[in-house]
Amino acid sequence: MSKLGNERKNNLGPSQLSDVNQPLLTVNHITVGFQHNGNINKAVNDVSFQIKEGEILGMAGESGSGKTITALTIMGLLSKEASVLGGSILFDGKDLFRLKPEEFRKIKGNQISMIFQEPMTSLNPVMTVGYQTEEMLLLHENQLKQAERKRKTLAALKEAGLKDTETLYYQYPHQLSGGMRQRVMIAMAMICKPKLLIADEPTTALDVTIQAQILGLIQKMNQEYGTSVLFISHDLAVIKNTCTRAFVMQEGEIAEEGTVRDLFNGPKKAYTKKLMAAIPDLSSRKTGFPFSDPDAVQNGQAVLLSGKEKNILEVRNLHVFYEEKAKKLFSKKTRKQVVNNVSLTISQGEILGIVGESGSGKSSLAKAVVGLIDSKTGEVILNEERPQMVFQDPYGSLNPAKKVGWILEEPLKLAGGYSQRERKSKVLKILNEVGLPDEYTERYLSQLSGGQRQRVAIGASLIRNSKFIVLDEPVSALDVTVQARILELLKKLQKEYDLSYLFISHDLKVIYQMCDRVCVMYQGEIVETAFVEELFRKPVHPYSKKLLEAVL
Amino acid sequence: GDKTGTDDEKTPADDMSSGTPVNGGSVVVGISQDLDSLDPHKAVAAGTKEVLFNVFEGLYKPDKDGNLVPAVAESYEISPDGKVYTFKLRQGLKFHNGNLVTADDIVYSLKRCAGLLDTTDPAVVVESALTNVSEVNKTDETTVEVVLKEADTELIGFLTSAVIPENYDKQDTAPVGTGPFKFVSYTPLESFVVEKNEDYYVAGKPYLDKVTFKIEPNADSVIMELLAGSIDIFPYLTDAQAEQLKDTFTITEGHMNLVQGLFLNNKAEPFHNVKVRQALNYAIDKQAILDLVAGGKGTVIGSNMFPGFAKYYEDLADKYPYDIEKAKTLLAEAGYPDGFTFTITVPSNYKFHVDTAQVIVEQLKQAGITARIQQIEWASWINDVYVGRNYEATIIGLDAKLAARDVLERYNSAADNNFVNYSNPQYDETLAKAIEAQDDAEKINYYKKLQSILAEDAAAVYIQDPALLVAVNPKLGGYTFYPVYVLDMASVYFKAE
Amino acid sequence: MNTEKIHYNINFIAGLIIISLVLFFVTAGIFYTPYDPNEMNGAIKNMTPDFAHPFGTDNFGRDILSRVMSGAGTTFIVALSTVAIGAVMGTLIGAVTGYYGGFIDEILMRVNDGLTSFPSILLALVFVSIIGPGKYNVILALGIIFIPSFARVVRSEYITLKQMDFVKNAKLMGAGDFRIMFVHILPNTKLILLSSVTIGFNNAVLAEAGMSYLQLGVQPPDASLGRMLSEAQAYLFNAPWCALAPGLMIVLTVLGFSLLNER
Amino acid sequence: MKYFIRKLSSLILTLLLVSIFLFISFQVIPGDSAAASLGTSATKETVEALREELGLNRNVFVRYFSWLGNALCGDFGISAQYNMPVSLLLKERMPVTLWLAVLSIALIIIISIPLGIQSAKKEGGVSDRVITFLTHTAMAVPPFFLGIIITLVFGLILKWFIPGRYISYSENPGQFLGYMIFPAIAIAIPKTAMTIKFLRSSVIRQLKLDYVRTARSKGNQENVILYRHVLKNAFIPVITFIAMVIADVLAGSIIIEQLFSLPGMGRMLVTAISNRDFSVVQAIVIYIAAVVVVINFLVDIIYRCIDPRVRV
Ligand SMILES: Nc1ncnc2c1ncn2[C@@H]1O[C@H](COP(=O)(O)OP(=O)(O)OP(=O)(O)O)[C@@H](O)[C@H]1O
Ligand SMILES: Nc1ncnc2c1ncn2[C@@H]1O[C@H](COP(=O)(O)OP(=O)(O)OP(=O)(O)O)[C@@H](O)[C@H]1O
Ligand SMILES: [Mg+2]
Ligand SMILES: [Mg+2]
Repeated sequence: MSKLGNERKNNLGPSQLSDVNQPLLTVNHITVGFQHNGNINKAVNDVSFQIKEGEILGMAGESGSGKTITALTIMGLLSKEASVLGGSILFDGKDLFRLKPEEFRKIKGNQISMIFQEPMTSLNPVMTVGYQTEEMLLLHENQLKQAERKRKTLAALKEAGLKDTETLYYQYPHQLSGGMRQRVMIAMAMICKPKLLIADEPTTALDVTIQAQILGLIQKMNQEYGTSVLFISHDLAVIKNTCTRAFVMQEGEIAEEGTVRDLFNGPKKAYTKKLMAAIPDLSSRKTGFPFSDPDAVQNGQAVLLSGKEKNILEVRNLHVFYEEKAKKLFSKKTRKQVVNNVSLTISQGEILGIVGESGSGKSSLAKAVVGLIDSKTGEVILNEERPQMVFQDPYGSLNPAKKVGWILEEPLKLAGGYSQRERKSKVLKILNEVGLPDEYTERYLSQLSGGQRQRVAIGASLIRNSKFIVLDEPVSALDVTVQARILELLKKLQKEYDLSYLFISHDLKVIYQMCDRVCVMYQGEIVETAFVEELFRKPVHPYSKKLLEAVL
Repeated sequence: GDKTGTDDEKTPADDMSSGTPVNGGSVVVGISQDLDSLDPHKAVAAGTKEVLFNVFEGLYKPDKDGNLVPAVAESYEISPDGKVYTFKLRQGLKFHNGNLVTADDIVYSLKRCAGLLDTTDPAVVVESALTNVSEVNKTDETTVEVVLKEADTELIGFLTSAVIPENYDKQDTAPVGTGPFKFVSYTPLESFVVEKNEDYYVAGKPYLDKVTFKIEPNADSVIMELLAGSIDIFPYLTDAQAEQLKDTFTITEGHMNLVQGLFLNNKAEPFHNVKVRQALNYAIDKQAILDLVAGGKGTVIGSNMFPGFAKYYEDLADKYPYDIEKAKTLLAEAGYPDGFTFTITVPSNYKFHVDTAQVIVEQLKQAGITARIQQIEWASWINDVYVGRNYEATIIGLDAKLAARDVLERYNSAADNNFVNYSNPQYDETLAKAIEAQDDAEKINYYKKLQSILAEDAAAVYIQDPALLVAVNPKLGGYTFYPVYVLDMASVYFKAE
Repeated sequence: MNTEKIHYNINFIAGLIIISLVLFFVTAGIFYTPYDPNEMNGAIKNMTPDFAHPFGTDNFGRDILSRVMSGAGTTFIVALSTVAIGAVMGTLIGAVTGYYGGFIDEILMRVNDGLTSFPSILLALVFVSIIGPGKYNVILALGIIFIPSFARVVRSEYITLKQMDFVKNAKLMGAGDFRIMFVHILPNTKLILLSSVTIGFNNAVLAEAGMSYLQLGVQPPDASLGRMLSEAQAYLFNAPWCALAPGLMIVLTVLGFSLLNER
Repeated sequence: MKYFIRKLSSLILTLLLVSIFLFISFQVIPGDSAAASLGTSATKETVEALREELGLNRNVFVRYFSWLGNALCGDFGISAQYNMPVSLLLKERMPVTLWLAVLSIALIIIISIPLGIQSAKKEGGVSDRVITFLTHTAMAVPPFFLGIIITLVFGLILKWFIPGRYISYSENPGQFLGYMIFPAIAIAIPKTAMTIKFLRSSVIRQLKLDYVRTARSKGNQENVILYRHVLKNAFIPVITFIAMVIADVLAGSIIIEQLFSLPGMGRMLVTAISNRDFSVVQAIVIYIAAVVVVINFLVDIIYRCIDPRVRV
């Protein structure tokens, strides 16, 4: 990793609000660039901020605006391709760029730790979850006895909202759902009670109830141990609830900063205003907020559906199970049922939402529906030969050895019937529609931000106009502006081509905005299916109630 | 198994015999081939026979001058008609197992070699000369009589075959003989170990207590081991190796007693044409071959006889001097004015022959002849070339017993081992006369004539009798060259300090 | 900071230079050699390198430089085609077995095992017996001998990679098995495959020398690097330079190639 | 258990296949043990007689099945050349090859892992450059050169061992191993170079993955990351490679055994092939095939252990 931040500017950060608390972290004019065909793209440009002890600082911003890169720069974890072009970072009075690697290493994990944005790929695939978490203790609290370590690990996992931690301890990342992995990351980052926690989109894969629990946990740590937090999120509502101060990034620079209240009430910069305006609101649906307008349900929605005769998908009594590999060689494999007797239908042109607890089997259901899981029983009748799917983990589901352009072109090649020119122009079109510039065709996935990857995945699934698309948390990593744009695009295409979606999201606002009907999943079963308005107004199952309460 | 020889006029052992012999000590001798059988009657590889020479003896055995001297027998007589050989046994001779050698043992041994036993073991190699034996009789306890079908005065050269105890069936795992050394152990791929036979009838011999023949197929590791002192004696050094060892070892030079030649299939196009064969002889510069592959060592020959066999040797080395123009003329006469193309099949395990082939290919280019080299595995060579006679040309070295007949008989048109497919009625006739001849001078005359016929007919391109370079630990003395292919350890001794 | 990038460039450029030199050398060897590579001269046997013979002469007085120039071409053709056969067939087999698993895997892998355990000498003998001797059938024989190792390595890659979500995604997009195996997965094995190819190239050069002893391949007096190297073995002490030029050539080529493909 | 039985039956199938193929090969190649053992004293008649005696003239199927029948009873027949039961002959070669293999494999693993990792860790750095150059050179050096150089340096110059000396295991196990170490080095060097190269590529690929970043964020030492986190992942393709190497050395290194005058299986095999000593060849090849199959079977199991995602 390259360090070059020696030229210190004289003013110590832009923060005007200097109160009694000492700054724990001071970021001074850092600039980070990537070399691209000879010229340098600055992903982070002259960014400065401070985090005081015991403060939770929010960082919001457009997808691709440099949030993750900033965080990684603080952690000293930039990839080789990145180079720090200037600036300095002071942590606890120490200049991180000038620290010896060994000293810096000792700080990592112990004093500063980070929750990475992409939990799916950030865990070691060949190590048990338990070990990976416990490793933190091994490294930084090695006075602990083994039993004690395990106890602490299990406790931390539990605190992060994970259940059955005793089993979990011996499981491998691939056996976990997206949200579970994210919580493992969280547990891992918090277990040593660091002075500074950098949380990069820590709740993207979590349903509202657990999200609330995690946010509570962060706040608790903040209060009990004085942990400072750099809280990166595209979810402004979360930032509003969690942070006192926040800043907004745009194109690598800080667009605006201030107290949360100021930002939300009186955004000054145009971009911030746009951001605030784009917050999807349960009321943004045609007839306003359902809770205040009970009649809205009647309003054509039911009619629209009842008339539908043609089903694009019919699932009957679907069971999905995983073979758990035996711990010992040659001993019997065990089966774990994760989707239990699920039946549902989606009619042509319908968007069916699935919400549910993290780990309840949503992704498994989705994969089973499109035929990616063999170990299932029951019936799946799908009237589309080529269903498409946006995987919950966009990074893992796209070919790392290929460039974005190729990835987007591939579905067209497979569909056939397009000339090379047509393909190229379609690729550029969809790329623009998901909000990425043309030159991204030449990038590898590893050179994109989390949100950008997600958009590529969406683009790839949309490009061949499949009649049925499964979208597994498609916008979880997107900031509101981009999210709005994507949702609009999805809607537009759905209308234009009469597409059907199976739309999985933990974000009820998005669900509300997008879906016609919603299934609520809980522990592998669909506990409730209802028209979206109906559900929001009058949830029946206790879990549904809990979910909706958490939003309000 | 392509080496052996004759007698050796240069007596290179002179410097070796200096120093006073001391009794005792053990010596490691490197040999390059594993033994093919411990049963002396089954062994065919020359490399095996040279080792077994130390363990077994025949009725007679060769000495270093190429004479046959009494061994198990004390003396013999040939009947005037040349059909009955009568042997007198050496008294009190014992086998290694302590038993006395009886006339029965001898009858058994001879019958076994001649294929006259009631139950024959097909693995026993029957010498073609011995098929002439019609019966072997015990006259009394110390006399044995060999009766022939036809007169043959040279048979004694073939009666060097080992004498072994009658009805002893472990010959191929625990051989028992009468030689100067007793068998101790044999480990395949590793070694053959013998120890001193205390009862040996020659007084004072052998000197050494123990000899280990170490099987060492890799020429490069041999050098290492010689330099490290793990091997005391190693024959068949290459010229380059000898050069390298000359400071630390005594390098002695003898003859391999081989006829190395480019053998041509006389029945194959275009070699059925004598002019082509002669052309080849003119087109190959034998001295140049010696220079290039053997550092100039070795003796150029012109027919199928090695100079070491001086009595019968006819010097024909200058028969075909190197002369490209002549070669070209002959080729044109034969109808190949633009030359032709042929393949030389060489056994790949003999680097010496492969190297020779390389030089020949280059030389033949001058005469417009294109030769290609095809290396072939030894077993395939035996099968395809030697037995199958399915080849155009090959390079090999031919060895022979201590009998001129053995050397020349393979050109008899009916001979089993006439792998060159040579056929000349005049030759056959002359050979028959040679064998029958009672008078030595007459015999020699015929044999010399045979050589001339071969040379005239250019049955093959006879190249050389290669030099035999032996590295001997300077502490040792008595290493003796034989005109046949043997490694006589009985004469080797440690010199007194 | 940017030093890494410069390093890659240096590697690449160095590789390029080396390979160009080698190729130039080989191509030049087709049209011109300072001496006739097979011409013998007893007067200059085993001469140390000097102006007239920059790499010395061998035990037949042949110019080593000329022999390397003419031999390198043969060696490259043999080694490259051998590796090509091994890599292509091996990748094919490895991909199919790794990707499908099950019965096909079991059968093909056992055949593979059989082939691995079969002594190459014997295989070579069988080859000559069946297709007869010929200069380039060594390529076929060696190629076949090289298949199992490639197949094994590729298979292991496929076993891991086929589990990945991107493969599942490709399936959804309608990519056929063949396309998934060779268009989607294969590029991800690039790094490992390239290592195998480099290693294979090396082995092929040396194996070719071994094969020419067994009636297969280039027969003397024609030169090939492997042959020269193994012939030099006998003169390692007297004339070590005999090994130098062919050895250097092999090392340079392999080094050049792997520098080239290092990014 | 079912898995085990399946693997066992496929092992047997492989051995059967190999033995049939070998048998056919011996039909195809020129020469047989009769001609080979008679050498230049062979004539058509003597060869015929010996063939008859050795049973080489019997019907092909009869011969194969009688061999098979005996082999199934553990009797691999008598060596045509050595006139000894094959099993006895091989029993003495086995420890040589086995120990040679064990030593060289140990060397390969001990050397290649740290060097491969070191080289990948400092990709493009000086140590990487040096290691890369050395590995490529080592790979390009033919084994016999290495053998000669090792003998020269350690045997003749340093006198750490006496070239050509071989002390059998039964004689003195300690000295036996002492003499084995040098040939083992000669075998190990090129293979180590290959393993390094392989491991390096694999580690470099892994180092680009996100989980490494996570491991760094925890404050792991770079070496710990490499050995604890990366190695296991990176080893997946390398294990296959090492398995091939192991099978290779267990089959006996012909050249090295010859150079160091070790009476091992490799040398035996070559000799037996050139003598057309069918039963010996058959036994050795069956042994090699069994080794290969078993090792590959173990590799599959190791995959399962290392990579939890893999279902083999
Ligand atoms: N290896 C790379 N090479 C080139 N550009 C890169 C690389 N990594 C990231 N970038 C670019 O840097 C910019 C900032 O990326 P970063 O990951 O910080 O975005 P982000 O703000 O975290 O976005 P998101 O909310 O989508 O995660 C993006 O435009 C991205 O394309
Ligand atoms: N490959 C697997 N092997 C074993 N168990 C698995 C595997 N994949 C998922 N599971 C288990 O199946 C259950 C459901 O997982 P799934 O990924 O379907 O959840 P989800 O509803 O998508 O959750 P999230 O919202 O967190 O993504 C979880 O308990 C998980 O541990
Ligand atoms: Mg990000
Ligand atoms: Mg999920």
